[in-house]
Amino acid sequence: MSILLEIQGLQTFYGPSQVLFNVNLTIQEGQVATLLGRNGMGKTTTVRSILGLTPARKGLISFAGRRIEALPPEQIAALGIAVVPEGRQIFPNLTVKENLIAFAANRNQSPQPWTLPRIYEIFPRLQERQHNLGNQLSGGEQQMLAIGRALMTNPRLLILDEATEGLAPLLREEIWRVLRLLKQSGQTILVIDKYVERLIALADQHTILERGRVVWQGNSEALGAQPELWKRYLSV
Amino acid sequence: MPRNWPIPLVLLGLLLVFPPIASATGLEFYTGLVTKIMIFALAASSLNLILGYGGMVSFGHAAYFGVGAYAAAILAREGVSSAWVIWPVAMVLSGLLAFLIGAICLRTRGVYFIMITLAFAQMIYFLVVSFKQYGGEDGLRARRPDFGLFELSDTTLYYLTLAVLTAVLYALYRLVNSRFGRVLQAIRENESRAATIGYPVYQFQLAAFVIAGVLAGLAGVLMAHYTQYASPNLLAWQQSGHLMMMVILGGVGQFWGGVLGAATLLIVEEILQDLTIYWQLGVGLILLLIVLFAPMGIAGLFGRRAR
Amino acid sequence: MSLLVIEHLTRQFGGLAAVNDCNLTVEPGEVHALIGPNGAGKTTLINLISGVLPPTKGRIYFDGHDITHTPQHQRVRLGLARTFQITNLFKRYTVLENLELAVQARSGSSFRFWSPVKREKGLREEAEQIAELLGLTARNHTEVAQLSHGEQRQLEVGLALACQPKMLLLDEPMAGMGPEESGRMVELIAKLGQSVTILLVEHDMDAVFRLARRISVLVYGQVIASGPPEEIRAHPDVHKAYLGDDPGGKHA
Amino acid sequence: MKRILWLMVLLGLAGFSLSLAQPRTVKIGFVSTLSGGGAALGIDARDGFNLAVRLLNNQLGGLPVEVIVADDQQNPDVARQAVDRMLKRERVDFMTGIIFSNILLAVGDAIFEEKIHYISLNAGPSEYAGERCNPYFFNVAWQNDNLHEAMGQYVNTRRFENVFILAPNYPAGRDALTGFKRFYKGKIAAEVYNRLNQLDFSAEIAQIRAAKPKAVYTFQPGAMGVNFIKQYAEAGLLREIPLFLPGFSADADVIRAVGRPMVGIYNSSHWALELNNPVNQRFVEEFRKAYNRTPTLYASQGYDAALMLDAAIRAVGGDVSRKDDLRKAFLAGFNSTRGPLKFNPNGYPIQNYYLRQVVQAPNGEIINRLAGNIFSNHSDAYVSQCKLK
Amino acid sequence: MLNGVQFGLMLFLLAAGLTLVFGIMDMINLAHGSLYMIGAYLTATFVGITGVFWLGVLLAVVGTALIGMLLEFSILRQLYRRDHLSQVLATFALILIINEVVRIIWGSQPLLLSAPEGLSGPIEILPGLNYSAFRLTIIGVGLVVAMGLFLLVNNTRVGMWLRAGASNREMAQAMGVPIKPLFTLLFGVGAALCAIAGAFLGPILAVQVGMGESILILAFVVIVIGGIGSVKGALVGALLVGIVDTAGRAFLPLLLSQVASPEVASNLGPALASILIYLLMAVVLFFKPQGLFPART
Ligand SMILES: Nc1ncnc2c1ncn2[C@@H]1O[C@H](COP(=O)(O)OP(=O)(O)OP(=O)(O)O)[C@@H](O)[C@H]1O
Ligand SMILES: Nc1ncnc2c1ncn2[C@@H]1O[C@H](COP(=O)(O)OP(=O)(O)OP(=O)(O)O)[C@@H](O)[C@H]1O
Ligand SMILES: CC(C)C[C@H](N)C(=O)O
Ligand SMILES: [Mg+2]
Ligand SMILES: [Mg+2]
Repeated sequence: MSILLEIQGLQTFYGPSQVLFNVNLTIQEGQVATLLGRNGMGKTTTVRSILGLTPARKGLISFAGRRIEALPPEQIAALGIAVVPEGRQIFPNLTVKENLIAFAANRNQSPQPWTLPRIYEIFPRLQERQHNLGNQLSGGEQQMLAIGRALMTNPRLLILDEATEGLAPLLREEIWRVLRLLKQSGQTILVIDKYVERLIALADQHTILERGRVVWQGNSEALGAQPELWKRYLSV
Repeated sequence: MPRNWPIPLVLLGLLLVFPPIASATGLEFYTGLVTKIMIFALAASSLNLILGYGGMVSFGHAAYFGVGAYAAAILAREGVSSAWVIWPVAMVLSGLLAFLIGAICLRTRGVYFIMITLAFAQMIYFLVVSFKQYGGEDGLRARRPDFGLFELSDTTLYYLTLAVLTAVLYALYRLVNSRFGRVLQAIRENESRAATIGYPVYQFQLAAFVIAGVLAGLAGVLMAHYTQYASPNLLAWQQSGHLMMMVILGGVGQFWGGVLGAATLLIVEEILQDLTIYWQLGVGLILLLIVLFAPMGIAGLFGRRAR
Repeated sequence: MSLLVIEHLTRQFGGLAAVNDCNLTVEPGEVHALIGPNGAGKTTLINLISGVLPPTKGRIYFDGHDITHTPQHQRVRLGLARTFQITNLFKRYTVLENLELAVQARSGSSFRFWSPVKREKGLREEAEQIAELLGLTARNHTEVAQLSHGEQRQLEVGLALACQPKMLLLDEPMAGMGPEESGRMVELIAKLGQSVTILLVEHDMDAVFRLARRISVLVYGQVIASGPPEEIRAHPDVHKAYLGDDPGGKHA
Repeated sequence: MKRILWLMVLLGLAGFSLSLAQPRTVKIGFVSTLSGGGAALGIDARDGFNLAVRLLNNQLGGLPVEVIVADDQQNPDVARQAVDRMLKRERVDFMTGIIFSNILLAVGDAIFEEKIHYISLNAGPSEYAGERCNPYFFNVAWQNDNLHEAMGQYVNTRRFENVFILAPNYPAGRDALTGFKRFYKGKIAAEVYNRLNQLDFSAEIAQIRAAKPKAVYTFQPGAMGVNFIKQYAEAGLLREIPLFLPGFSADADVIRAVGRPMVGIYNSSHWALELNNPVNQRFVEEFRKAYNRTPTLYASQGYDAALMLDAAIRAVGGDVSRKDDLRKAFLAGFNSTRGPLKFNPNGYPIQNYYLRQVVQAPNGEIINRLAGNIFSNHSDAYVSQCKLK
Repeated sequence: MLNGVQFGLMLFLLAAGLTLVFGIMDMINLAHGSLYMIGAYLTATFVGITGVFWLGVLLAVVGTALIGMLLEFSILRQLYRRDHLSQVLATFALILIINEVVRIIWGSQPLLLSAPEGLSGPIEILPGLNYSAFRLTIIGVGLVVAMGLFLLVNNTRVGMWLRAGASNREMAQAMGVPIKPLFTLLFGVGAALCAIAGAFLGPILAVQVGMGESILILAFVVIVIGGIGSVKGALVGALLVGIVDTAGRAFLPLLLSQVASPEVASNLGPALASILIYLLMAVVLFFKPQGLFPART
């Protein structure tokens, strides 16, 4: 297994205020990794730095052997990173179908890429609403669309930032099932979510952030065995 | 008065002594210029009320301005010479017009609002142009009215305008800090939330629209007195645009925005016109620099935060 | 007498009936949860009740009044206040200013053009009380845009509270909140539930089962079941359409 | 706020230095249309005026002259501001230059009230010819109706029935059709007014086609004329229905723009290139030399305006404060490009009106040729309503 | 009628560019009319130099597109993030600047531009009905461009990217869309459309300073009636406005003269005709506050 994403000494600022302090993170090809931490600890910011949306002020990020910390977001995306962003951010002025096909690609060179029919298969609701504009969807439907949109680019690294927010219980289960399938097919994933038990079952390695610093890193077994960690850093 | 109240007071003092000094030094022309600036300051401030404080980007504000001027001119033409009749009638008329137009236009939002206010202003423009008995495209001469108390010369008009501007600005200052003013600004900030906490958004907006219309009408009356003429240009869309430029330049939703914008734009135009026939190039460059480097307009440069 | 009665309410978006011949009653004093799959029409229903959208068909009665065609602001006057699924605040105002605005809306006419509103002590004091109730006092003078997501969600509820409503419509108040903040919100709602009638839309089943005295299940715009929590938990259709085998689940 | 104070101080200084202007020069305020669709007219008039001043050694009536030029952009408001500046700030002694009647009407009263003589070199509205005639107003060119009267007379004698007449809806446009109808006695197919500064005439051309007239008469000043004729030709109507024009819409400027389709068109004028008098010959020759183009009637009018001022200022011995004597001197007339020119009490001239035809000269150049005389010593129709002596 | 269509299609060319820039890039560009003017001036100049109409048009279109892109690159780019009012002020300033620059380069007299030789005459489209060949060409060009644009915006991925980028720039980038060059390009396309309109209206109207402003208002009316951001809306709106305006001017005075004296008719007629399009807009907005084809925003 080779390293797909490597972050070293990442420091990120919003204007004058520093949010990330020396974050290190390594994800192997085919692994599922998580970022954990309470509200406002810097999880989303880490993602934004990877994507080039809030570029790192210091530190290096390499993806598939290429330095990317100075690249513009569109080039990073083209290398094969896709995100299901916090707050969905679907395109309101594109139809559901357009939201899905506009960015379709096979950046992963996957033999069985995600296609429109496959997305509709897991989210039948999207097919029903396919000619509606993005902003005419309910909150949960928008969430499904955001997931579908990211899958359609067949990324080498899929990032899910609170992808289950606002989804009904049944659907939430569906998402976990899909993630398991993805993992089986070798997809590399970085997940942020609040359902820790689910994450332990799914992921290989975990990183806990506290005020922009990595305070713990380890595998599922270790995390599962240390409920005091949960209490301390995740207040569960 | 705002924190920096001494500045307006000093300015007021200077304006009070300006005409005698100007005529002593043979610069009566500038008394006229300052009168004009004050009239536009009044009109721009009225627009700033709805555009800046109310978030209603009206692209038809010249309509009320022009209707005020025309009301004055037409009444004068029909033999009404008392300002005590002309002023109220003109203000009521422009207010009424603002009410009708506002009532319809406030159904729309955003650019659609901009364009529908423009549409109504254009209709009024063309209507006025088609009234040949009142000059049509050529405009109408407007004799200065009779105030009873004093003769309306260039100088008394100057002081009258100064008095009106001061009074209106004070009233506006009270207004934007009153309950009404606060709601108006809250609606601009977040209309849907204002409605969900129980404000009848439409009524607030309409009320502000009418107040602005009345004040613009008043400015129009003064304009007619000043030029002794009512021209359809006063209602043309370029005029609305000019007023908008003043407000944006001065500072949208900044209390002194209208005044500063009117003064700056008119003075810059005046100076550059003297220097070169390509003066608009200069005006354009200055405007562009201001937008690029002073996002909150000139008033914003003085450090008061916009809301 | 029921506080809120919805009869044959329908809202059509083009060909889609987001709310479809829906009937629902809410009794005074109860915390009533409204659950259902994504896109079932919950938000649409809240929009209809609060007057953001006009219905295509049907009637809405509140506190004995037919409010089907009553404008939004008058519904607030009658005692019906709501929060938004997507935070909807006066972003560039401080917490207190937000609350004062809401208090002012309720206390006397706002068509007052002359006297400075800043001098009205009453408004300020009441706003401070609400902030205290929310536990936001420390943030009183912070611009809303700088609050954390959770704090904003709390202020969402605060604005509705400032209207002194008889009934609160809460649309996914917990969405996007971490466990800590969720916990605090559940407590707040529980406390409010003692004095105000609440209609709660929420996907967080923990919270729903903790708070609700009655639950209605909306599917394809229609209420398919309505009853006390145990009954709903056991309802086979509800399982199929909504709950799946969600354990209520622990989360981080 | 500080910035404003600062600006005001600056303004004050600027004004002060201006007020130190020296005496003994005549100041002429020349407000004209120098940009937009009517620019060609104003530019020709200005060039004519300047040419005359230059040939008079930069003096008028023996006094050194300062000509202050401003562009009115064919906009009454801009004109009002420019005039205001001329009167109040520059304190000019005479004014001239305005091309368009609506502009003149917007500023006239302000000028007369300051007791400044206005010498119109083009705009000749009927408003100032009749009851509202004014002792401070003179027109060196014509009354607006005149050229159209001449064309009406000519079309009448050619016995065209059913003429379609068209003009812009503004004072001079209305004067134009009034003038035409005063002498044309046949049937009018339709009388249509278009917008001033309109450039697309497809609607009007459609109307003409529908009305099936035997001839068309239209007055369209400046770029409007160019466009009308081009579009009329493009629509194929020029071959079907003859077009008659006043000299305004068929002079050298229009010919330059439209070219060959103009050939054959008849038009009326009070002036022509080949008028045989020394003043005109010098004018035409010097104008061609100075500006390298054929002068138009507007240029001749500008030239004449300067000559008229020259004569009157000379007559009062350079004392331009003697307003009454100045008026007498203006009325007495002067020697113009059209020969000796006399004025009616309303300030409008008494002169001949000619028929011209656009032809292709043997050298290939397309020019206007004198083709006859329509009126001799013709006055305007309003003079009897003017109470001035 | 045909005139209305022809005028409408020209308006469409302008309006389409405007609606693209406005609806898609969410940028109010008042200087759009100035690009139209530049297009006309360049056409006049290049036709003068080359002596071949079509070559002149081509050069002018390319030139205007380049100028447009340069503008975007140097100034407008900084305004995307600003509110609409700043954009209004900035682009208004650009109008003033461009007007004066054009005046300095070309003078304040209108330039002359004639229809190409072959098209300057009438042709018979129906027995007995002559119509200007040049205007017919305009109709053709307008229709072709309309089709092309419609396909580009609605049926291509580039179109989708543009729309996505307009509504959420950051997210579009995160999905891999190169927004900056794309927007510059789009702006160039808008400018090119302006140039086409300028090139073809030049021979009909006059090439002069200020030609952009009056028509700009009409273009705004068109896109608002049509619904901002919708190419189809711009087409329908433009045709409506073109036809209503031309028909109003041709028939209203006639109609009025049946009921009133020619004097009154001629006074009221043109005014009413001018009012008509604004009335049209007001009525459309009254019943459809988002325009006829509510755009997808
Ligand atoms: N645009 C911004 N400007 C300034 N500060 C910001 C901005 N966005 C986030 N922050 C701050 O950065 C810190 C980290 O935020 P981030 O969004 O990365 O947290 P998070 O771990 O994703 O939290 P959550 O679970 O609530 O999504 C927070 O303290 C937040 O207040
Ligand atoms: N403006 C609209 N135009 C068209 N369809 C709409 C519109 N608003 C909502 N819908 C549709 O109506 C249905 C109900 O939406 P609603 O937002 O009420 O769902 P919800 O129950 O709140 O779902 P969620 O739990 O995901 O928030 C959805 O299928 C949605 O796509
Ligand atoms: C001849 C035209 C150009 C001007 C016309 N005589 C007028 O007074 O307006
Ligand atoms: Mg986050
Ligand atoms: Mg919802």
